[in-house]
Amino acid sequence: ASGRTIKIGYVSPQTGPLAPFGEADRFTIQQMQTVLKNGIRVGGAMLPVSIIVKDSQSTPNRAGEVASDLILREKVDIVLVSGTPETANPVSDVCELNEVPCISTVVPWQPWFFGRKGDPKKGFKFTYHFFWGLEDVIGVYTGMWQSVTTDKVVGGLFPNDGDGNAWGDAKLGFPPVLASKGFTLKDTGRFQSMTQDFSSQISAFKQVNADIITGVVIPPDAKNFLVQARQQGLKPKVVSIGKALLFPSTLEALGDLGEGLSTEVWWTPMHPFKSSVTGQTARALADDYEKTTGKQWTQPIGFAHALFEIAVDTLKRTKDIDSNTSIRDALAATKLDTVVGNVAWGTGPVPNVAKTPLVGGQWVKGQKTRFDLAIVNNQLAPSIPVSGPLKLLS
Amino acid sequence: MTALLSLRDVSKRYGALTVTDHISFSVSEGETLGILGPNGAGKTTLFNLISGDTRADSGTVEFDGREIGALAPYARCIAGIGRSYQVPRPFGNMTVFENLLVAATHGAQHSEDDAYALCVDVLEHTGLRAKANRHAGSLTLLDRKRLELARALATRPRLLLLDEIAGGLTEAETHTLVAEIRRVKQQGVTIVWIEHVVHALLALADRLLVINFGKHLAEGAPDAVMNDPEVRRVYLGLEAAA
Amino acid sequence: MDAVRPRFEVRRATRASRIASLVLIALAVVVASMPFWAGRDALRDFIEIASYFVFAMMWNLLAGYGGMVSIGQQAYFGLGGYLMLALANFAGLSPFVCVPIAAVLTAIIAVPVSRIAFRLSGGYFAVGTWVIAEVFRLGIANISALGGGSGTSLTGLGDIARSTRESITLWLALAIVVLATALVYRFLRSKAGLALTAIRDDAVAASSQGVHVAGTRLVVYLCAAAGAGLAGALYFVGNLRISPDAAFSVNWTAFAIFIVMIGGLGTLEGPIVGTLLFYVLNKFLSDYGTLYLIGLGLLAIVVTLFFPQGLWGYVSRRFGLQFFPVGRRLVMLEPGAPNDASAQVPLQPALQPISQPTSPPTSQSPSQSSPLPRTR
Amino acid sequence: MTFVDIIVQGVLLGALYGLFAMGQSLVFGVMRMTNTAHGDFIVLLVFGLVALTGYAHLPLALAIALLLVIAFGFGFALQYIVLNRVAVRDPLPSLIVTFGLSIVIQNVLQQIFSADPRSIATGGFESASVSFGALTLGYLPLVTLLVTIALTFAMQWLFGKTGLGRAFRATSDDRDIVRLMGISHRRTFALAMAIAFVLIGVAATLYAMRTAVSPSDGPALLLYAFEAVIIGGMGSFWGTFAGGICLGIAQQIGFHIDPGWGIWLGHVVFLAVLVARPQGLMPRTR
Amino acid sequence: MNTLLATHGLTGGYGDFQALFGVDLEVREGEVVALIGANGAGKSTLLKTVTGLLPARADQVTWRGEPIGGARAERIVGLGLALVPEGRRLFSSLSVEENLLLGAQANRTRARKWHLDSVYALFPILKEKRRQPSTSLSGGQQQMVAIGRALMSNPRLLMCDELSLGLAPIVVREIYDALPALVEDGMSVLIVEQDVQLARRVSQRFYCLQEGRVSLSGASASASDADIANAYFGVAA
Ligand SMILES: Nc1ncnc2c1ncn2[C@@H]1O[C@H](COP(=O)(O)OP(=O)(O)OP(=O)(O)O)[C@@H](O)[C@H]1O
Ligand SMILES: Nc1ncnc2c1ncn2[C@@H]1O[C@H](COP(=O)(O)OP(=O)(O)OP(=O)(O)O)[C@@H](O)[C@H]1O
Ligand SMILES: [Mg+2]
Ligand SMILES: [Mg+2]
Repeated sequence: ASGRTIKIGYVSPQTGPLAPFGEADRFTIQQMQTVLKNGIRVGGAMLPVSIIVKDSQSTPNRAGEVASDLILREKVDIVLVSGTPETANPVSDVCELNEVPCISTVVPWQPWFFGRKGDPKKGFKFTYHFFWGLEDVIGVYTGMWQSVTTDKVVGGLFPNDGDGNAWGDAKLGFPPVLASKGFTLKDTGRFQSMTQDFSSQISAFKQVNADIITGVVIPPDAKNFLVQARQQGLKPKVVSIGKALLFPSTLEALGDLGEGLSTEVWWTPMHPFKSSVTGQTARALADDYEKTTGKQWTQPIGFAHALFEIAVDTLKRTKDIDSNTSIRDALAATKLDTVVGNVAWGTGPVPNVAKTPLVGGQWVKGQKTRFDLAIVNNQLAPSIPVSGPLKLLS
Repeated sequence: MTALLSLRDVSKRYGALTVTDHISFSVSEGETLGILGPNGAGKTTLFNLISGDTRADSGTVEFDGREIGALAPYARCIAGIGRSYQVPRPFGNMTVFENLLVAATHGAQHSEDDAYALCVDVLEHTGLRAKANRHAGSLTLLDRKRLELARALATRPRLLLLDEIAGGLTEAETHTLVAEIRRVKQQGVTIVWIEHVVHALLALADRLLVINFGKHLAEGAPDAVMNDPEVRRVYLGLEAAA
Repeated sequence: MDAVRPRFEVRRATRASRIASLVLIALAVVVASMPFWAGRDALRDFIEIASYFVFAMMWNLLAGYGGMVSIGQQAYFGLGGYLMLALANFAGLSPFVCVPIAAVLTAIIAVPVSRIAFRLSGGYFAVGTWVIAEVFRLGIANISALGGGSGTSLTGLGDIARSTRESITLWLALAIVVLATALVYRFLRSKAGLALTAIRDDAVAASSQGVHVAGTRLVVYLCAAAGAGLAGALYFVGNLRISPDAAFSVNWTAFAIFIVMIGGLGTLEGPIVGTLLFYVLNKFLSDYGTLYLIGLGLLAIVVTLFFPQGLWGYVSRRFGLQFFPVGRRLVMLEPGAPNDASAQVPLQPALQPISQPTSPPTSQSPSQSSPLPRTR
Repeated sequence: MTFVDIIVQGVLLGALYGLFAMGQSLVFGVMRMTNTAHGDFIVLLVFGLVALTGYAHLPLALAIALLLVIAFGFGFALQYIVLNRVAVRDPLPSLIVTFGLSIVIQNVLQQIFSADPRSIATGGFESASVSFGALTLGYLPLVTLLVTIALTFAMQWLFGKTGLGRAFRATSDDRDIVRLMGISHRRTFALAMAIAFVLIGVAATLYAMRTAVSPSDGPALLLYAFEAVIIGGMGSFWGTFAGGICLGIAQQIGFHIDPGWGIWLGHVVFLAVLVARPQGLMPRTR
Repeated sequence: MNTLLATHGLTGGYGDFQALFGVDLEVREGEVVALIGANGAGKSTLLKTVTGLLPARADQVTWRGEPIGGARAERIVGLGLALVPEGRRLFSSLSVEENLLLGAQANRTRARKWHLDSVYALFPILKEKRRQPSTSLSGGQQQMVAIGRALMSNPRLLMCDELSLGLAPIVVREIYDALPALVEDGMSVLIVEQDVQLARRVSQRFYCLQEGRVSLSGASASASDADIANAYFGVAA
C-alpha cells in the first residue's frame, strides 16, 4: 500500500434550503488542503491526501447517491458528513451498508441514532457521530428559562421533519423533561415546513398565554411566525428557537424582530479550544474565516474543522490503510481534543455517539455586525465563558 | 320490413333553446332516409342523439328492437351504428390506413389481421387507396370527408349516419360519391343521410324527413316532400311550386 | 364484398428493428453477467439507470401515447418506495420480494385515484395529478410509523451478504427493465395501442368509432402507475433511506419529462436515449451544483423549442431509423398499383398538439383538422 | 381558536393566495398555458425587490414602482421571445419550458443570492395591527385583502369588457384567424404576460413584506396559485378570488384541527371541488 | 375600373409541399370574381397566401400596385382586405356578438357601412343568438357569423372560401342575393365556390385553378360549360 493516495470524502448541503449549514465548507476544505498538502504519515509512510467534496443539494436522495459515488466510484477510505438529519442520515446509512468508516456531525445524536433505527444494544459497525443531544439543548433552554421570571408556560413549534419530530418526541424530546421541571408545554402538533400561516398556533399560545416560545424551525417559518405573532398580539418574554436562529444571515432577514432571540450554541470563537491540526484557537479560526470570506463567523465552521481533525488523527493511527475495519478500529479508539472540545467514543449515551458541549446564546446588537451572539448560559459547560444573563424580550 | 332504428318523442334542449322537439320517426331495415332542414334545425344534434355523443333529455332511442338511450357511443357503434361528422374529425397523427384500422378493430371488433382486408376494401371503394399511408392531418377537405365516410364504413355498420358529406364537392365528385353510397345501400346497409345538396339526396333517398327548429315538419316520399309548399318556403325559400 | 380484392401486405417491422431486437437481447445477457466482471459502481449505476428509465418510459406511455400529461407520477414512485419499505420493515419480507408486490399494490391504489384524476383534462389534469401527489406526500408525512416527515431507513438488507445483495438487486433491475419494455412495446403494437393514438388525436371521434375511451385510458393509467411503483420500489432498494419529500418530490416527474422530451416523446427509443444522456450529464456534471441544474433547465427549454420531436425523433426522421416501430404501412403488391411509398410521411409523427382528452361533443371548432398551418 | 377567528384568518390568508393566483389566472385562463414557473416568477420578483432596496438602496416606494415597470417589460419580453413558441393548447410544451425556467430561476437566484431567505424591511409595518375586541388583525393582511379585491375588479373589467380582453380570448382560441382581424397574436400574448407579471410584482412585494423568501420557495407557492385559479374556474377573476378564499379557509380549518393536516385539507378540498364541479365555481371561458 | 388586388406568378405552398405554380390573377374595384377548381386545386392556398397567412415574395402580390406579398397578415387586412376562411374558424370562447365586434378591429379608418345592426339585418338569426358561445351554433349559423365578422371590417375586398359549404339553399340564396348590394358601394368580392353554375351567375369574371395553375379565365357569361369542365379536370369530362 505504499505511495497510494488517501481519499477523504466529504458530503454537506452546499446548495438548497439547508445551504447555510454548508456555508463554511469551501473555507474549511481550502484550509485543509493547504495543511495536508504534503500528506499524512501512516504507519511510517507519508501518503498524499485528496479530499473529494460532494453537494447533497439539501435532498436526502442526492445525499445517498453522492455517498455511494464516493464509496463505489472514488473508492474513498473514509467519509465525513455534516448538517441536519436530511444529509447525515442517508450518508451514514450508505456507509454502514457498504462497510466504509463514516464520521458525522451537526445533528443532535437522537435524530441521527434513532432516526436510523439504531439499536442501543448493538449500535452501528462503521458509522460514528459526534454532537450534543436533545438532553443538552433541553437542559440549556430550560436553564435559560429558569434564569428569568416567567409563567413557565411554553409554546412549542415542532415541524414535521427530522429535528422537529425528535425535539417534540413524547419520550426523547422536550415534553417529559419540561413536565418534570415544572413547565407546561403547549404543543399544537407537527406542522409542515413552508407553512404560510401560524394563526392557529398563535391563538393557541395566546389562550394559555405562553411567555416562552421554543421549537426548531427553518428560517422562513421563523419569520412568518414571529411577524404574525406580533400582528396577532402574542407577546412572549423569551423566544428560544433552534436551526432558524443559528445563522447571522437569517437574523438579518428577521430585522428588528431578531433582537433578543435566543438559541442553542454549539461553537463560538469564545470556546476555549484549540485545533489539533492547525493549532489555531477557536478565536483565531473564526477571525481567519471572517478575513478570508468577509462574512460573519457561523457555528458550523468549528465542526467542519473538527471533522477533519478527527479524520486526520484516525488515519494517522490506522495500522493497515487498505482495510476498512482497521481504519474503523482506529476511528473507534479516537480520543482527541478538537476545536469543538474533546471527542471520544465509548463514553457516549449510546454506542457510536460522542458528545460535545452545548451552551445557550442570545442575539444582541453588535458593533461590527447587526447582531452578535452572546453566550448567556453555560451550566452544562462551565469552561465556556458567559458574557451576561439572558435578557427578556421588550 | 322491420324498424331498425326508431326514435320516440325525443327532445333535447340547450338552456332555453329546444334543439330537438318531440321528434319521432323510424327507419326500417335497408331503407335510406334523407334528412333536410334549414341550418340550425337540429339535424346534427339528431345524429348526436342517435350515436350517443349527446344524451336526450326525454324520449327513447331504439336500435334493432332494444333501447340504447343509456349506451355510451362506443357501445352503440359496436352495436352497428356508424357515423360521419359534418366537420371532419380525422385522427390527424395516424395514417389513413390506421384511421380505418381503428374503426375495423374496435367498431367492427375484428382481430387486427382480419381487419386489414376490410380496410383495404374500404380504401378501394372510397378512392383513398393512393393516400393509404398519408397522415390524415395533411388531407384536403375532400379527402377528409372521404375519410369520414370510409371510417364509418370500416365499422361494418348496419346503420350508417352521414352528415353532409357531399358539401363542397363538384358535380363529378358528387356522382362518384352517390355511386359509392348506392353500392353500400345495395349491401343492405340502412342509411340516414343529412344533406343540403338536395339532388344528391334525391338520387338515393327512399324517404325524406324535414325538420325545422327541432320540430318534425314533413315526412314521406321524396317528390311529395319536395313539393310540399311548406318545405319549399322554409327550406328552399321558393314560393309554392312555380 | 363484390370488388376483386387487390393483393397487399402490411409492413410493421423494419430491418433496423430486427437488428435492434437481437442487439438488445445480447445486451441483456451482458448486463446479466455483470456481477462476475463489472465493478460495484457499475452495478449500482445500472440499478439507478434502470429506475430512472422505467419511470420515464411509463411517463412516456401516459403522456406521449395516452395524451394524459401528468406532473403527478411521483405519487406512484413514492408509493412504490414506501410500500416496499413498509412490507420489508414491518411484514419482514425480503425487500426484493416486496418490489413487485409494491408495484401491484400501487396499481390498486391508483384505481380510486384515477376516478378523481379523470374528471380533469389538459392543464387541469397536469396540475390536479400534482396536487394528488402532494396529498400522498403530506398524508404519509403524518404517519409517524413511517418516520413521519423525517422518513426512515430500510433495515431488511443489513444481514444479507454484500455481494449477493448487489447481484440480486442488479438482476431484479434487469428483469424489471426487460419486462416493462417488452410489455409496453407489445401493448402499443396491439389494437389497444392503436386505440390509444386515436384517443390522443380525437377522443370523441374515437368513441364513435367503437373505442372504449374511458377503459383504454384507465388501463394505461394503471400500467403507468404500476410501472412508476416498480421504479420507485427499485430505487429505494438501492437507496435504503426514504423520506416523503424525497420520495414524492416533483423532481422525479420533472426528470422523467426531461428524459422523454430530450429523447423523443411518443417513441419507445426516446426514453432510452434520454435516460442515457441524462445519466451521463448527471454523473459528470452534477458536482457543479447550481450551474449543472441551470444547464439542465436550459437544455430542456432549448430542446423543446427547437427539437420538439427530441433527439431520437430527429434522428429517426433524418435517417428513417426505427428500432421499435409501432406504425403500420400498407403496401400494394400488384403492379401499377399507386404505391405512394415515395410520398411517405415519416411513420413517426412529429410531436403535434395532443388534442385534449375530452372536447365538447358538439363543438364544431375545427382546431385539430385545420388546413391552416400552425404558426411555430 | 374561535370560529370567527378561523374564518377571518382564513379570508386573510386566502386573499394572499388569491393575489398569487391573479397572474396565473390570466396566463392559465387566457393563454391556456400550463405555467409551472409561476411560483418562481414570484420569488424572482421578490429578489428583484431585494436587489433594488438592499443593493441599490432605493426607497421602498420607488423600488416597488420600478419593480412593476421592470416586471412589465420582463414579462413582455419573456412571452414574446420564449413562451410564445409554446403557447398552444397542448399543455406539454409550455409545461416543460416553464419547468425548465423554474429550475433555471431557482438556481440562478441561488448562485447570486445564496440560499439564504430574504425579506423586505418595512420598518415594523408588517407586524403592526388593529384589534377589534377579541381578534387582532395585521395591517399587512388587511392591505393584501384590499389590494386583491381591487385587482380583481380591474382584471375582470379589462378581461370582460374591453377590446383588449376580447383580443386576449380570441387569440387564445385561434391564433391564425385572429391575425385576419388585424391582431398580432404574439403581441397580444406578450401583453397578457406583461400584465400578469405586474400582478406577480404586486404579489411579490406584499409577500416579501410578510415573510422571508428563499430561492427554492417557488413551487410551494405555485400549487396554491393553481388551486385558486382552478377552484374558481378558468378566466374568471372573481372565481380566482373566491378560489383563493376557499383555499385559505379550508387550510385554516385544517390547521385548527391539526397543524400537520392544514395544507393537506386545502388540497383535498381542491380535489373535492374538482370532482364536484370540474369547470370550477364560476367559470367564464371554457 | 382600376386594379385592387393582383398576383404575379404567385407560388406558394406548405413547407416543401408546393401547391401554387405561378398564378396570375387580378381583382378590380367593385367587381365580383369567382375562383373555381377541383378540390385540392389550390384555391384556399391562394387566399391564404394573399392574406399573408402563408409566405410569398413581395412583388408576387400587389395591392393597388403596392407590393404586399409576404407582409404580416395583421398588416395586410388593415389595408381593407377580409377573408372568410374555409371551415368558419370562429372564436369558440367568444359570444357571437363578440366575434362580430372583433371583426371591426381590423379597420380603424374606413367608412362604417357594416356594423352590428346591418349584419344582424342581413342574418336575423344571429341577433337571437348574439349572447351564445359561437361553438353552440349550427354549422350554417357559424358560416353566417364568419361572413358577418369579415364584413364588420368594412373591407374593400371580401374573399370568401367555400361560402355555400354546409348552407341550406335558402341561406345560400340569401347570401348571394346580398352580393350585388355589397358590390354597389364599391366593395369587390372574390369568391371560392364549388357550385360552378352559382359561381358564374353571381360573378363577372372567373378564374379556374387546376393543380395550382390557372387553367382558364374570362368573363363568366361567355365561357362554355365544356371549356370549364375541361379546365376543371384537364381532360374533357
Ligand atoms: N395544411 C396543409 N399542409 C400541407 N398540405 C396542405 C395543407 N393544406 C392543403 N394542402 C395541400 O395543398 C393543396 C391545395 O390545397 P387547397 O386547400 O388550397 O385546395 P382547395 O382548392 O382549397 O381545395 P378544397 O376545395 O378542398 O378547399 C392540396 O393538395 C392539399 O393537399
Ligand atoms: N352544444 C351546444 N350548446 C348549445 N346549443 C347548441 C349546441 N349544439 C347545437 N346547438 C344549437 O342547436 C341547434 C341545432 O344545431 P345543429 O348542429 O343540430 O344544426 P344542424 O341542423 O346540423 O345545422 P347545419 O345544417 O347548419 O349543420 C343550433 O341552433 C345550435 O345553435
Ligand atoms: Mg349540422
Ligand atoms: Mg379550400
